[in-house]
Amino acid sequence: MSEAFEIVAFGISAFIAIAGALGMATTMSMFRSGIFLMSSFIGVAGLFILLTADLIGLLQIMMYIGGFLVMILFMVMVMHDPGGAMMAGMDMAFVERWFSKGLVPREPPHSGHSDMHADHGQEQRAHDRQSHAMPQSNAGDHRGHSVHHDEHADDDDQSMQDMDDSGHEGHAAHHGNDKSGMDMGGMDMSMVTPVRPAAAWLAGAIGVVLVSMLLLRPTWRVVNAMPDPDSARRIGQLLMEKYMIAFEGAGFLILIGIFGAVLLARPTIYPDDASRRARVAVDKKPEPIAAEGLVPLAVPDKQAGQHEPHQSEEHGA
Amino acid sequence: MPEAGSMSCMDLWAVGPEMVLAGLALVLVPIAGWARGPWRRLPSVAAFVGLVIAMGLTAPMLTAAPREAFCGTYAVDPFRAFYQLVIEAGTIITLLALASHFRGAEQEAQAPVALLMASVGGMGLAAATDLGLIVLFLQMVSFPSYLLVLLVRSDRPAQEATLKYFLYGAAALAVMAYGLTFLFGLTGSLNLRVIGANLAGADAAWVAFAFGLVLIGYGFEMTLVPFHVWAPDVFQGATAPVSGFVSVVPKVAAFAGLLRLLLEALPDSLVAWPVVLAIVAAVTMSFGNLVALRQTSLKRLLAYSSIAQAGYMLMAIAVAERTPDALPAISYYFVAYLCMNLAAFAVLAQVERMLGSDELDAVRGLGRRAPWPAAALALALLSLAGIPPLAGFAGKVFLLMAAIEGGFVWLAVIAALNMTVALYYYAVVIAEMYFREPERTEAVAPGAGYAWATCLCAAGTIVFGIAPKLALSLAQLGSVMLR
Amino acid sequence: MIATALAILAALGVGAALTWVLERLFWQPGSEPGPAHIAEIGRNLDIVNSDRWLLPAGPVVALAGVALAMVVVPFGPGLIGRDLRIGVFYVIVVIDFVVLGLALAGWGTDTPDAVEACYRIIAQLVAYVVPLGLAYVGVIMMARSLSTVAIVEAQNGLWFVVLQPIGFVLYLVTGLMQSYRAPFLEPFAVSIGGGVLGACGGWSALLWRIALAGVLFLVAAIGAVLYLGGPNGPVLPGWVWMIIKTYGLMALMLGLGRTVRPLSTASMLALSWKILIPLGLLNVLLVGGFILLGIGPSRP
Amino acid sequence: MIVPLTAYLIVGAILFAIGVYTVIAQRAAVMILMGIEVLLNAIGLNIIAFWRFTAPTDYSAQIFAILIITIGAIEMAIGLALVMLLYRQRQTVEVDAYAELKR
Repeated sequence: MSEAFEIVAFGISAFIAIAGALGMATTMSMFRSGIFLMSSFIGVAGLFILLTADLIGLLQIMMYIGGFLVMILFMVMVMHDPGGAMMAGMDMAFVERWFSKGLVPREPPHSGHSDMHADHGQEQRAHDRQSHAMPQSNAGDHRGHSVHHDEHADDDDQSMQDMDDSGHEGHAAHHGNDKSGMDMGGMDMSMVTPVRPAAAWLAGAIGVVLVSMLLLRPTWRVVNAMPDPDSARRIGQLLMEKYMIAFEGAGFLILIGIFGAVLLARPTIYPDDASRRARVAVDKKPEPIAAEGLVPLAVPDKQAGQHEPHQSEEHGA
Repeated sequence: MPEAGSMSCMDLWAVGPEMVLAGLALVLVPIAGWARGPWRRLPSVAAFVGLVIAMGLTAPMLTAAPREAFCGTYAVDPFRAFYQLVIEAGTIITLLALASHFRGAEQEAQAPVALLMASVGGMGLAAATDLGLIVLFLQMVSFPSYLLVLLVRSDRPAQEATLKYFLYGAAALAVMAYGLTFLFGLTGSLNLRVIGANLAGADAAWVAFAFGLVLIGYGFEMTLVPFHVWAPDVFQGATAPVSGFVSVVPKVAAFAGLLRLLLEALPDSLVAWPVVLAIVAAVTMSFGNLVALRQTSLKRLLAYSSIAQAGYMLMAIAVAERTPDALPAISYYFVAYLCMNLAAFAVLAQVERMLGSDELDAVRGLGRRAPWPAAALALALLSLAGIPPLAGFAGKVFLLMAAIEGGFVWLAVIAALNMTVALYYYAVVIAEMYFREPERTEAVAPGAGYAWATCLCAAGTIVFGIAPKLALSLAQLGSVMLR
Repeated sequence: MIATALAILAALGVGAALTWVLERLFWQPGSEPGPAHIAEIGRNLDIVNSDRWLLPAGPVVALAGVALAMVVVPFGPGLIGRDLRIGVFYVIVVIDFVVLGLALAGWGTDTPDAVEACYRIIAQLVAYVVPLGLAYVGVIMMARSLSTVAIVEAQNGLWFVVLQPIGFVLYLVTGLMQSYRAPFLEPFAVSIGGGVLGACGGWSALLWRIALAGVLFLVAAIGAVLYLGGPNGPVLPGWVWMIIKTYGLMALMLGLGRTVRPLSTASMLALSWKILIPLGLLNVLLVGGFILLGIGPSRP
Repeated sequence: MIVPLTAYLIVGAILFAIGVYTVIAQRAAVMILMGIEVLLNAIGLNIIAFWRFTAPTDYSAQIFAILIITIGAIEMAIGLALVMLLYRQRQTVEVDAYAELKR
C-alpha cells in the first residue's frame, strides 16, 4: 500500500464518515437521514479496513446495511413526512439546506394551519375507531364483548381526542416564535426541537475541546508492530478462549433483544379471531381492585369480587 | 474433543450462578410465550428455584481466595460474591411481589424472565474486570429493565417512562463507552488491573476526561444528580414492584462496577476522584432530599429518596481508597437499602393494586385500614430516615464514620443535615397513615407474594438493625477484592 | 492486473447476455417476466416527485457492489483480482450493496409501486440472508478458511457438492432469492408495474440490467467455487472449467426456478424460516459430524 | 502507516460531537436512536484506531468493537419495537409529545 494511496483513501473514508453523519443530523428527509447514516457507517468501515481491521469493517457493513434498511423502512411507516417533501421549502440553516438539496418540494395535502390540525384530529379519530378502541372497550367490559362496545368506544374517542388537542396546543405554544419563518403545515412536523441552536453550540464546543485536546496532548504510546494479517483466526480464537464470556454474553444479549422485541411488538389486536382477542385483552394494567379510584367509598365489602375479571378473561382464552 | 490448550482459560465454576440463571432464562423465554391459565405461574416458580440455586452457588465464593478466571476477564472474589448475593436477594423479593401483582395476568409469565435477564447482567457487572465485558453487562442489566418498566404495554405513563429510560440509557452508556476507549488508548489493554498498572505515567488530563465520561454512564445507573433526570419519571411510570427492582438491582450493579473500576484501575493520585465524587455525592443527596419534600406521588417521593440514598452511598465510595472501613460500610448499607426500599415498594404495590393510585391520599389512614402493611411501610420509611434501632440507622452511622475517617468531615456534616431534612417527608407519609382519619375503607390487595416480600424485608430491617454485626461481618468478608 | 480486470468484465458481459437469452428461453407467455424483461432501455421516463439524489444513486451503488464482489472470484490459478483472507465473507457483505441500490432507487422514485417494491426487496433480504449464511458456513467449516482460493484448493479431491448436498440445494434456493429470479420475482411483479425497474429507462435501465445479471452471474460463480470445485477440472484450462460451471449453474438455476410457481413475499419468508433455516442448521450439524469422523479434505 | 493516530481520533471526535448534537436536537425517537448509533460508531473507530497504533498484537480491542456493533444492533431492534408500539398506541413518536409525568 503506497503512501499516497493511504492518504487518499483516508481522506475519502473520513469525508464520507463525517459528511454522512452531518447529513444524517441535518437533512429534512428521514429516509435520507437513514441513508446518510449508512454511508457514514460505510465510511467508518473504510477506516477500519485502512487500519487493517478488515473483519470488523465488513462486519460493520453487513450489520448496518441489513439492519438499517429494515429500520428505515419501519421508520418511514411511523413518521409524518419521511420523505421530507413538505419540509423541503422551509426555512433552514445552511447545512440543512445543502443536505436537503434535490428534495422536490411538494404542496402539503392541507394548506393552512387550522385545517391541518382539524384534519389530523379527524384521522386520529378514524384510526382510533379502527384499532385503538377495540381492545380498550374489550378489557373495560368484562360482561360481554359487544354489548357495551359503542359506549366505551365513544368514551375512548373523546378522551383520546382531548389528549390529542392539548398536545397540539402544546406544540403550537412551544414553537410559537418560529412560526413566522414558514408558510406551510404546522411546526408539528419539524424534525428538531427548539433547543437546536444550543445543541449545535454544545456539540461544537465538545468537538473543539476534544479535537484541540487530541492535537495538543497526544500522549499515547504508539508502537510500531504490524498486526497479524489473519485477523479472523485470531479473533475466533480469542472469542473461544479469553472472551468466551463476551461471546456467550453477546448471544444472551441477542436473546434479550429478541425477547424484548417480541414482547413489545407482538400484536394486540386480531380482528378476525374472537378467542385471541379475549386473550390479548389481558395485556392491560391489572384493574385496580377498587375500581372507583380515589373517590371516598361507603360500601365496605368491595374486595369480594376481586379476581373475577381475570378469571373470566382466562376462560375466554 | 477440544484440545487442552484452548481450554486453559475456561473455568465454568466462576460463572456457575450466571450460567444457571441465563440457562433458565433461555428455557423460560418460549415457556413465557406459551403459558396459559394456571401455567403462567410456572416461570415464577422456576425463577425462584433458580435464584435460590444461584445463591447457593454464589455463597461459597464469599470465602474463596481472590483469583481471576477466563484469562483475567472475570473475577472470582468475595467482593463479587457479596454483591451478587445482594442482587439475587433483590431479584427474589421483587419476584415475590411481582408474582402477586400480576396474578393471573399475561405479564405473570413474562416478568420473571426479564427479571432473570437483568439479574444476570447485574451479576456479571459485579464480576467483570474487562472493559468490553463491563460495557456488555451494563447493557445486559439495562435492556431487561426497559422491558420491565413497560410490562403493561397499554399504560400511558409506563410508555412515557420507558421511552425516556431507553433513550437516556442508550445515550449515557454510549458516552461512557467512548470514555472507556481512552482508557484503552492510554494503556493498551482492556484489563482493569493492567490499566491500573499502566496508567501510572499517563496524562492526567486524559485520565480525568475518561473518568468523567465513565462517571456519566455509571451515574446514570446510580441516579447521581446531573444524570438522574430519568429516575422520577421511570419510578412513577413503572409498576411499583418494578420501581423497587429498578431502584435496587441496577444501582447495586453499577456501584459494584464503579467500585471495581476505581479500586482496580484508577490510582488515587491521578485524578482527584475522591473530591469529585464527594462533591457529586453532596449535590446528589441535597437535591434528592429537597425535591422529595414537594412530592405527593409516593413512587416519585421514593424515587427522589433513592436518589438521596445514592448520594449517601457515593460518600463512602469517595473515600474507598483512603480507609478500609468504607467498603464494608457501603456493602452493609446496600443490605439495609435493599430491605427497606423493597419493603416500601412492596407495600406501595399492594396499595396501588387495590386503588390504582399511589398518591398520598391513597395511604391516608392506612394504619387503620390495613395495620400490618402499614406497619411494614412505616418501618421501612423510618429505616430510610435513619431512626434507631433499624438497619438504616446503623448503615448511615457506618457511612458517616467512613466519610469522617476518610477526611471528608464537611461531607459528613452535609449528609447529617440532609438526613434531618429527609426525616420530614418520611414523617409526612407516616403521619398520613396513622394520624389522619381514613376516608375510605379498603384494605390493601391481598397476596402471599406481597406478604412474603414485605415480611422478609421487614425482618431484615429489624434484625440487621438490632444486630448490625450479622450483616457487617458478611460485608467485611465481601470487601476483599482481586487487585 | 488490467488483463484480469478485462477478463472478468468480459465474463460479466457474456454472462449478462447469456442471462438475457436464458430468461427469454425459459419464459412462457403468461407467466411473470424476470428482471431482464422489465428494465427497458428504450423507455424514456420523467418521474415527477423523485428524490434527485437517491434515484440515480441506486443503479450505480448496485453495480459497484457487483463489481467489488467480482474481485475475489477465482477464475483460474492466478486469475483472481485479489485473494482476500476473508474472501467469502467479503462477498456476502458486498452483494448487499445491490439490495441497498434497489432500495435507494425504490424510495427515490417515489411512486407507490416502487416504494412497495422497495419493501418487498427488503423482506426478501430478510428471507434469504440467514439461510444463505448457513449455506456458506458448511463450506467454510470444511475448508477451514474464508479465502476463495483456499476453498477451491480444499476441493482438489472431492467437490463439496458430494459431501454437502443439502447445503448445495440451500445455496441454489437462496441464490435465486438473492438474484431475484423465478420463482422469487415478487419485487418486480407485473402487479406493481415492475416495481423499481418499471420506473427506469435509458442509462439507468442499462445499468440495472448489467447489475442484476451480474448478481446472477456472481451467485453462480460463487456457487461453483463453494460447491463445484471452482476452476478445478481435468484436461481443459481452469478458466474454461470455471466458465462452464458458472454458466451451467446459471442455466440450472433459471431453468429449475421456472418450473415452480411464483412465490409471494410472505410465503417466501415462511419458506425461509420454516424450512430453509432448519435445513441449514441440519447441514451445519452434518458437516460437523463429517469433520469429527474425518471425512472431507485432509487436515494440514 | 503514514496517517497518524491523531487523524483517526479526530474523525472519531467529530462523529462523537455530531452524535451528541443529534441526540439533543432531534425530536423523533428514531432520529435520536440514529444519533446514538453515530456515538457507537465513534467508539468503534476510537478503539480500533487505538488498537492499531498502541497494541496491534492484542486483538481484545476488536472484540470490544464487535460487542459495540452487537449492542448497536440490539439497541436498534428494541428501540424499533418500542417505537412501533408507541406509534400504534399514540400515533406519534416525537419525544416532546411524551410529557405527562411531571411532578
